[in-house]
Amino acid sequence: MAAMSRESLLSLEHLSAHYVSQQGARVVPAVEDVTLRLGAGETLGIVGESGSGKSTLALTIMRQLPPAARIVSGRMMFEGENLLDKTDAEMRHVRGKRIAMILQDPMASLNPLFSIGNQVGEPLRVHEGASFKLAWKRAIELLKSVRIASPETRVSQFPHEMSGGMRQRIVGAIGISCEPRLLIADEPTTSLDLTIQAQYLNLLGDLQRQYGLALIFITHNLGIVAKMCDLLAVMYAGRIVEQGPVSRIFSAPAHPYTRALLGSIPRMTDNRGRLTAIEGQPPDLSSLPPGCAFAPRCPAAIARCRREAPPEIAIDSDHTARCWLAESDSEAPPAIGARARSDGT
Amino acid sequence: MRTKTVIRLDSNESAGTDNRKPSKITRRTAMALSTLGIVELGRGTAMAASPDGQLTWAVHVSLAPTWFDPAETPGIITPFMIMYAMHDAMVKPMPGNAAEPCLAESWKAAPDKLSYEFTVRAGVKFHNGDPVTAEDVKFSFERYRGTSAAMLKARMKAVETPDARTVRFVLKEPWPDFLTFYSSATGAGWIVPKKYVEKVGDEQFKKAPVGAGPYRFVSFTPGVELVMEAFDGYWRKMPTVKRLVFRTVPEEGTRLAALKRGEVDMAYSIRGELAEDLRKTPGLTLKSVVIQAPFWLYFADQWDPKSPWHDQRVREAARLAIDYKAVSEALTLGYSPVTNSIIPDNFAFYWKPPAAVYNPAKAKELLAAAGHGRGFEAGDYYCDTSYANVAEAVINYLQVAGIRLRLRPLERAAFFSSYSQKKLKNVIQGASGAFGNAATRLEAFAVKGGAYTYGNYPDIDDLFAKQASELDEKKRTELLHRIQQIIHERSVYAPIWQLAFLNGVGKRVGESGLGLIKGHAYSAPYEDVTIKK
Amino acid sequence: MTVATPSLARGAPPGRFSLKKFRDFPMIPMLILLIIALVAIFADFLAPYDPQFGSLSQRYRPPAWQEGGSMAHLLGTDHVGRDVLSRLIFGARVSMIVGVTAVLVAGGIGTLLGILSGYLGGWVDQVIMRVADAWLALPALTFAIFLAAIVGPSELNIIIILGAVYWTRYARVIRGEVLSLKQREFVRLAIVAGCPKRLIMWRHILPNVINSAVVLGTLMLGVVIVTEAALSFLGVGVPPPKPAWGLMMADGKQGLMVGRWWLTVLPGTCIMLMVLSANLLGDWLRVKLDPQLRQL
Amino acid sequence: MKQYIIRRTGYSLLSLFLLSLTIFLFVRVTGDPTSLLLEPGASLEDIANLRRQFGLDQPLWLQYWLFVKSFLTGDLGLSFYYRTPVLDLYFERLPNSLLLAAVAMILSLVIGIPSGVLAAVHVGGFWDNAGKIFTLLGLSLPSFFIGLVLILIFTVYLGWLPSSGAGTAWHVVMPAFTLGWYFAAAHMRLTRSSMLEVLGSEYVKLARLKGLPEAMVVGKHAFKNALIPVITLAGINLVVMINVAVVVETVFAWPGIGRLLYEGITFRDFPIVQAVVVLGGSMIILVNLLVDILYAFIDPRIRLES
Repeated sequence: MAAMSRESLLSLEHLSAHYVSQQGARVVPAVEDVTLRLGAGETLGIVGESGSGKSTLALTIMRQLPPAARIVSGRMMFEGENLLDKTDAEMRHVRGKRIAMILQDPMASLNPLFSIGNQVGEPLRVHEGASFKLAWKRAIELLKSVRIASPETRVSQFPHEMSGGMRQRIVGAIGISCEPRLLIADEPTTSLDLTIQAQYLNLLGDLQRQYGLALIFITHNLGIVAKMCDLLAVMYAGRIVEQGPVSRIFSAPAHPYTRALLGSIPRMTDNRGRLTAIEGQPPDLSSLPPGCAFAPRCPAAIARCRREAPPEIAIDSDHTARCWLAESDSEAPPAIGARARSDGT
Repeated sequence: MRTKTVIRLDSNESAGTDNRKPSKITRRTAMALSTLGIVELGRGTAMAASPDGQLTWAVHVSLAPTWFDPAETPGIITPFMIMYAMHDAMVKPMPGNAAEPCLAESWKAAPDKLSYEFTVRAGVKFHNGDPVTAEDVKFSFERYRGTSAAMLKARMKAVETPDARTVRFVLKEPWPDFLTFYSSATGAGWIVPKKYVEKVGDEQFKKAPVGAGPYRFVSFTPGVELVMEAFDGYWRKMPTVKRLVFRTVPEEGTRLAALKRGEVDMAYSIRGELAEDLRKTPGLTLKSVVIQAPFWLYFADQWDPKSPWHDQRVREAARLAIDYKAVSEALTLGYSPVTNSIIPDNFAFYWKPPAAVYNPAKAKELLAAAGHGRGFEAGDYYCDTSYANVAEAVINYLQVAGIRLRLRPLERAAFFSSYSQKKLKNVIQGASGAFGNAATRLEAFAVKGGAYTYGNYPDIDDLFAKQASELDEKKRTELLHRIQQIIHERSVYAPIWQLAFLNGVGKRVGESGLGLIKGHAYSAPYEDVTIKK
Repeated sequence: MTVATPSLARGAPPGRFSLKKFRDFPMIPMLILLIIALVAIFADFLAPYDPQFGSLSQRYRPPAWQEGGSMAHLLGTDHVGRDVLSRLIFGARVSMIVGVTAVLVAGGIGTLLGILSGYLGGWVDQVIMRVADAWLALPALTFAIFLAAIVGPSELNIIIILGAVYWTRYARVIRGEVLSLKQREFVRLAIVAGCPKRLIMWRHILPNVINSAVVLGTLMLGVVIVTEAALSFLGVGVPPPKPAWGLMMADGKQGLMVGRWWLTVLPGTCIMLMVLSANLLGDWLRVKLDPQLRQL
Repeated sequence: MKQYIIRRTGYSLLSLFLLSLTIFLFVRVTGDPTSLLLEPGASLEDIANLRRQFGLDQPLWLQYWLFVKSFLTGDLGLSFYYRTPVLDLYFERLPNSLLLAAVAMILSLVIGIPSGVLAAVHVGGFWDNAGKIFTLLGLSLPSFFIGLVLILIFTVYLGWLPSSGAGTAWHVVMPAFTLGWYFAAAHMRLTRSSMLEVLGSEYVKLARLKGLPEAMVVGKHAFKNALIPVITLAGINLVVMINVAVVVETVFAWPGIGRLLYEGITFRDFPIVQAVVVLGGSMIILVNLLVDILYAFIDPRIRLES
């Protein structure tokens, strides 16, 4: 499972993206100093609470941040090219063709005014210059590959005529239409019900194998991570606080935050599972405390945590954590997990 | 009054449309001269030139096709704007003469005043070439259904046509006002061609009217414009302007702008500030016409003993408190004469009251004497919204004197229906431009049962009843003068002014025709209107 | 002014990073409205003259800084010699009262009928919406003249007219809102729980549409005041000599041609400032309270 | 869809009935036409005569019945003021009104929609602010003021454009601009806000993530969606134009329906008022119907509704 390829498809180095108010008075570090590597065909899960910067990170990779946000530093290597060096026009040809992204709300992701075929075939027409007719034909095939029944009729229908699960699969079809190397899925299953969710995850897995895709999963749901991912990155307050192979982290989480998360894994029966099991509120990104952002909520925090923000500390060759406690290896107080569990129902 | 420069059209070189037969012209000219005996003879022959050019009026109201048919003349002045062009009357007000023979060559009343005999002018033709005959006169009278039609017909025993040029109106009993009604207060004396009307019917007649006036109908677009062309067979004289165009432009400022740019040659009703601007603009002239529309304050509560207005001193104080001249100066550049009467000064039986006085000190004295030394709440002041500016000025003066009124402007329709339904109270700012004479006005506004009379004085009613049956002109005049005097003395009304209608005249216009006929608001007679050469 | 990325800001749960903090409160518009309101309240103390009376001898004085003007009449005088400044000051009161009350009337009727129509549906909905249609077809002016004729001209009359003319806009917008609210869970829950209709409308629906009504109200304020001016132009607005900005413009319109600009430009500026401020505030409120609200 | 249209039409007829009854009663309660067609001081006899001519001496219910009957037979009677068939007057003015409304509407959309899109794409930028100022000027200046200023500039000072009337293309310019400005503002505002909302939507985000060129994102995905409320508003605004047009038509002496109505009201010309309002109402209903159908055409969600 955790077979890391030496060749990395995507590698982010010290990437930071900030929201800047118009006067430049206030800066919100939505993504701060993120370093990540992802090999071809691998699956990375990114987890974190709402507002931890997961989605911003995804949009940063797509270079599709809202106007108020800027990428302030770092490098973003994709297939050997620094995406940050690309012009907007060049970047446009990466989007949708080499890196595709699926948004979380399938109901809202499809334009209500255009037929399914039109929307599924659109990337092909734009990126590969396919004719409308050809794109239409290809759209039918794509619908078939995402297991939509009777794609020939569905293709000329409109989004409102589809169920939620179908729409999500159509969004998936759009994502893979140009056979990208990397697919980013931003909470792709939150709005689906359980059975559909499972089907959809299987579908994504199949597609990944079929097309050799690398996948980035952004989710709240650690269950999904366990099922789908090779690698895991845990985000908190814009930073990756811990990353490494899923199995490693699940068995030996190094960061108190990760531990708390694991302690509050929602059962698969709870499809709404939000990670709310940790005491206190997520921090206000525009006024972060000087030290570790998690320190105010951290049951194991020491004085140093409040003074100094910890760097990424290597625990293993491919397992890092931003925690001073991780320096002295894993001597995490077991109480945390237990306590979080008792709170988290 | 002004017949001087009417015929300034010796333009033989006028745009080569001279295809007239000289004989015809001479005959017509001769006719005109023989009957009128005015206009310079020598110049008359120079009229051989054909009418030329076009004059355009910017009119403040929408023209209605009913105005093309004299039979439907409502009792308002505006239709006469068109009728003077398209039609002609047996007798009508003309420059210098309130009852000038037109289609009638002459008339005479029988000694018993029970019949009037008119002689139709010889050789007069309608626009379609038919001659004007006694039959047409009779037909027009009988067909007439406008204002006062019922009364006219009720008093008429018969209309006889002994021959083609003679019409005799036989009355049931003597009626001193017959000629007033026949000549100016109604459209009954305006003649339409019987044959044509009978042929085409009333509806079609309004669409393509034919008359005996100086201009014939060309085209009409409701709400937009009316075009007329000179009628070369007009008996009085050949019109000098080929085309007349009347364009409706409701907004005052726009009319002035159109005049300034030369889109129109005359603009009706340019008031107040715009009139000042007009006066200052080189090339444009301001032409004021005093019309038969006096304005007044009516003290509706004067018959209510509990009202402060019951006290004659209070009413008099109100009259003294207003500086009418200043109001006229402010709103009509002083052109509206302060006549101090509710009867137009051009009406028959008009009594000239003493000049109005502005004496605020005296007004205060009177009020103090009446027990209102510190002023009083005088109630509401009703007016037609379109004349709220007059009201604002007047109310200011009354306020200074201590008579505190609340202005209640009502939209025109609502104002007049409430006024006549006697729903208003306290003080009413009224006005009327109705045709008639002093007697007809008094009947409506001062005598018991009048449409706009809120209360009555028995002595006035008595006098009025007497004059109605008085055949002797002189005695009747006396009686009517007496009534007007009483009204003045009791301060039944506080007359404000007699409205001046201010108009703009552009540089191309020679004779505008404005003010030629006393009391008439619009350009007339049109055959006298000229373009400057 | 705003770093608007509605997609991120909308529906953000508390505590989540939010762009709302970047949206500056529209200080200047608020200040202008506040000043107008204060002027309206304290008009009696501020105005140097009686706004309804003047002297013909003082008419058409230009503003003080122009040739012929004097400090006695800082902003000049009008056609009957009334002090323009005083009229503007009292005009603030009249315009404010007329504007705000008319908006409240329209808002009140419209919101009520909108809720009834949207929530009850069925024949109630049909009747209300058909009446609204018929109403829409009856031009405001027609209505204004008729009402002026029935009730007699007064500010109250204008308020009724404007309220009666504009309620349909509220009704439509609010009805739409209610229709979508009806599908929301808390309403469904209340229905399932057997909550009486009246209570649901009062407790659950009304509080949720009030935002839209408020936003619409700020935007309508300008429309109402400009409509008042149009009515005055046609002679059926606020009756003279009461000072209202719209009436002042209509009264002074002829002055434009003869260089008496202050008679129209000054009240026009007041109207503009008020409309501008109300709209900016409305825009801000709209984004703040209810980004879904698009109508008008 | 067919059923939907039929039902919609049925309800519309109900509105029409309500409207006709309202206007019929209103116009009668508020004034007497005879008092306006005769000078004050006219004899009672003349007034009675005129009332008889107009049929005002009949009982109200009979008058209403005659009005409805005449409406159904397509003969709307004679105007009191013009004594001309009302229908003739109406159709004489209608082309002018439609011309003015059409030019003004096109002007307002041509100005309003692109500037709204521009403002939405550059929120807070120059175009947005320029648009806002433009918007608010159009919204906050009474149209008679704009009209007179235009006349002052273009007729009196420059002498370029005719002050008033109809006939040539030049005549349409000032009235259409005056009328169009107000609506350009409204359309710009709505385009802007609706565009902003659509630009923030998930499907636009997805369209961007698909790597579509910005022009296509804005022009295809956002614009078409943002247009729906604008079209709805434009439909309603066509109606509102009749109201505002009264002032514009008065200032520019434009011979349209608005002025016909205004004059009809001021003269209490019952047949004209009734005809204009009811015919106008029918037109509004037709427009609303067309808008609904157009809406259903653009937005496939509605097609399935019925």
